[in-house]
Amino acid sequence: MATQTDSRVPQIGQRNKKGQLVTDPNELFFLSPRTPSFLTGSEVIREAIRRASVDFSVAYPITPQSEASSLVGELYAEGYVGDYMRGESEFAVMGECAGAAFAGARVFTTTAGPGTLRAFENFPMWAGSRLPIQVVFTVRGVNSPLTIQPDTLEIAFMLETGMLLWHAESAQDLFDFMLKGYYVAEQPEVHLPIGVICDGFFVTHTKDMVMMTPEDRTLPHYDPYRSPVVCMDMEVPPVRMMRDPFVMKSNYISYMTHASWQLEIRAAIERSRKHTIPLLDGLIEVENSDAEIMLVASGTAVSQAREAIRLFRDKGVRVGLVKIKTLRPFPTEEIRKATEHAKHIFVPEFNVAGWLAREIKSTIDRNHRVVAGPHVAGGMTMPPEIIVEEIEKHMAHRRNKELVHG
Amino acid sequence: MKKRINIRMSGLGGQGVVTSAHLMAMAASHEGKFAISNPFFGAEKRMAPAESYVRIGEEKIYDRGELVFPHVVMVYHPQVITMGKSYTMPFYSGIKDGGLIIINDDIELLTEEEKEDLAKKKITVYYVPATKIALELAGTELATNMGMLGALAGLTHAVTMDGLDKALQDRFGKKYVASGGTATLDEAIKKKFAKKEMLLQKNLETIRRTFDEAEAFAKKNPTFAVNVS
Amino acid sequence: MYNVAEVNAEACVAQKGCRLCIMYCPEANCIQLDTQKMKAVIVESRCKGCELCVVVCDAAKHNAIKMVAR
Amino acid sequence: MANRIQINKEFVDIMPQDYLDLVENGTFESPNRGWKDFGTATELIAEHSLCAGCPESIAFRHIMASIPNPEDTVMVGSTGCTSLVFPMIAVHNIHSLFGNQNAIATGLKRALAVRFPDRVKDVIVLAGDGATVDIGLDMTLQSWFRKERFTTICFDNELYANTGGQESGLMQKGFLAKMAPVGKRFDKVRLPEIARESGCDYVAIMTASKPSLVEKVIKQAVLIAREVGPTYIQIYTPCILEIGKQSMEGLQEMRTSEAPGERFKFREFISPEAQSFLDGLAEKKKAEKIAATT
Repeated sequence: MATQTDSRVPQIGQRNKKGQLVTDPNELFFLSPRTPSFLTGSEVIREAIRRASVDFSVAYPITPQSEASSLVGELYAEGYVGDYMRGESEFAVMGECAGAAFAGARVFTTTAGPGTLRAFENFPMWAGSRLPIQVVFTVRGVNSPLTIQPDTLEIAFMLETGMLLWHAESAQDLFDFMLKGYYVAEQPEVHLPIGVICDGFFVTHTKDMVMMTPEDRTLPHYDPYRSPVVCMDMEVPPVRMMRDPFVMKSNYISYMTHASWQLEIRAAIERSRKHTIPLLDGLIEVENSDAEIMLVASGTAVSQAREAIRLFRDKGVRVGLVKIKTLRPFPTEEIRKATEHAKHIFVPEFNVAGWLAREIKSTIDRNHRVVAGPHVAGGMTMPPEIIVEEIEKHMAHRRNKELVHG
Repeated sequence: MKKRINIRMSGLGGQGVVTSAHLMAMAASHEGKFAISNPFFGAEKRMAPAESYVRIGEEKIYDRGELVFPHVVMVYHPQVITMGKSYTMPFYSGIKDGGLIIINDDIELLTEEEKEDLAKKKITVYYVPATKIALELAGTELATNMGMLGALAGLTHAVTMDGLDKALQDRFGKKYVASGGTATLDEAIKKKFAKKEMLLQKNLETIRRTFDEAEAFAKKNPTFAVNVS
Repeated sequence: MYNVAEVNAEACVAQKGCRLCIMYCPEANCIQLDTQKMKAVIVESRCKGCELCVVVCDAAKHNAIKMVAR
Repeated sequence: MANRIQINKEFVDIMPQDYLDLVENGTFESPNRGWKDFGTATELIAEHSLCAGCPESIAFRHIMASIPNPEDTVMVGSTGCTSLVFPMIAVHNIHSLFGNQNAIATGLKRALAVRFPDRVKDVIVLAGDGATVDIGLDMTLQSWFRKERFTTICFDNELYANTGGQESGLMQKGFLAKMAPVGKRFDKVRLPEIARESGCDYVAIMTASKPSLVEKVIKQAVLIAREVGPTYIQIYTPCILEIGKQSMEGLQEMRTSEAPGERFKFREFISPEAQSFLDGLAEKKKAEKIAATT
């Protein structure tokens, strides 16, 4: 077995060709000094990749991720990324990423909206092939007529692909999720693709303060020989894989194989919890858990909810918040517990479908407490004032109903 | 809620409204304040409506996206008002009571109806001929945004001259990654001045002029205060 | 019941360098060369009965292979 | 790098017999491997479930016998009849989706180059005509435009065999097929010519009727892809089932189609760069031979 350490790959404590110190992940995440930097989300993507020892990255332009993938290209020119190319379409890009991941490389790409959907067939293939590729989805509208505005509908399509899905609230989340995402996704018992999602423009094009790890420290390289499936580099002796390929066979062995493999992917998602919880300080974050009114949200909607809570606080109304960090694995138990005392649960979302509200409704008991909304869609922002107004309207309506019905 | 100032900058593509929002936020951030800036999310084209937003405050700011309820509305080009080249109608839609409007011109642009409406909301309207000053001091209308920033800082003291100076150094003094159109304009303005220092100095002079004038106006109008909530 | 190829060792000219059936068999390691006897041998469990070996052998007028029922 | 393919001694007693055979009698690391190993060596392809008499399996055997460095070769397939064979070959191989094989190979080849900068790692794509020319044409061509260093082999059976004989871009004009109920209305796509114009340094169109020719072409294509640029081979592997032939008629069908003036008459394009590379190889071989005899 060719599991010998490749002498070409610098190990922890050594420096890579750019002079970066290869650092133990936990040390990098928690002990490295952090310095504040005022950056756009796109720049944050570049900075995370600079520190991620990425072997291969594929780019294709689509608003709003184009800037980020161009910046990764600059990193390649500087020598921080092994190889980099412009693909021909998102479908091909994801294929190119898959090929590189099959070959044992750490891979990065990013896309958005229509690009995500064009590439779609690849994502369950990645998961089924256990390729720990990281893709940053800078979500935007997918509807016709053409839009380039932020809208989180595309996430609804991603939920059952078998990928890990983490939803960043801010540029800071984006930076941390990208680095920690590689660590979790590459664990042998997880080994799945990860989608780090950020809301297009609201994160990518907004300048915000981010606490950055040092530029001269980087994650250890990916070790493809820790993969639960064979890395396709002919370094491990080949084996004829099957006597009888499962494809296009209708027999119980084939059914069982496909069923158990799908369940295994889902089990691997669940097994990612134990690595994710300490790294992200839980799959959710809770504020004012004793409040009767709770807001449950992910992504930028969390930020807007935080501001709404401040406005309520000024009015003397206590409102709580559950921030969902990971959509897959879905923090079912955590949300149940955090909303136990809530009488009214509002789910603000940047899409018309209300997919997050649906997820929550199917998760908690007494789900009549869940109000799907407020919603904005098509790129509109959700001013905190509007959240407050919507909630007040709803509460007044409820009070009136109670009065009428005694 | 602790003090917060939300500024909406409306202009035309190529006038540097996005750059000004970033500069403003960078200046505030240099002064230890919290700030977030972002452009309007669209395919901006030269001379088409363009908008950007900056939020500055004393505690962490989460709010992002376009500003629906601003304290300050800045008009970088008269056509924002006269030709309705604005994302919202009227251009001051959503402005908070006691707010401030800064317009780049030296002639009256508002209708009687609009003036009445603004008076009811106790809005201060301040005219600054930023493009004229830019041409006079920097020799290019590309410094219009500098003039606008000076006026904004002079009126609100949301940031200091020192903060703006540092932000300018950040933006033009080192390698900066800008998207397509912005990068082209950056090149244009750099060519205008032989040296980077010259560019920085001329920009700063423009800011200083409008800052001083605006600060004097604020002193002379003691009733005026941006009602920062 | 199905047909498989069978080599008549007496008629097979593998010792003269003929490899036609081995070359054109679509199955891997189905027709082998017995290097002691220098004759082609059929691995019956791998033979799908396509008769291509018969075709090439007959075309060369060796007529050493025929299909037999198993 | 000798003897890379071996079994850990501790595991020998639990390894299946055919795996032991493969390691003992396979042709890994054999410098002059080729179709002549047939009959005496364990082939790098095992029992497969293609139809009796399928010319595709003949071609597959010839190719597996001819690739110059199987111990450092990774293959990429696509959906179709070949997916019934790939699980049974003894080199690492990837099936991902239908039509994206050249994109997969692009990432694969580049990542292998990043990981093994000082070693040869060959990548070979093998897919049907539907995958290569119809659904995957974009990725096929783009990989050639970009001069990606791998070999693309198209098993051209002029229809979609695995789904039941539908019209494909490489089907002949006028052919009556499913989804071409009144006959195919346009010409067979001229992919070899397109390949030449798209940046391939070596192009060949042929049938699998002559193992020695397949061997020569495959070796040239892989070596040129390794050192010069992309290469493309289109091999006629008729689907006897769908064109109404008997299992023993596949070879004759190939021979008929490669006759002078027929559509699979052997043609080859070699770019000047590839030619000078081949000349260099020939000279080297000659020198070695002379050195060996003196």
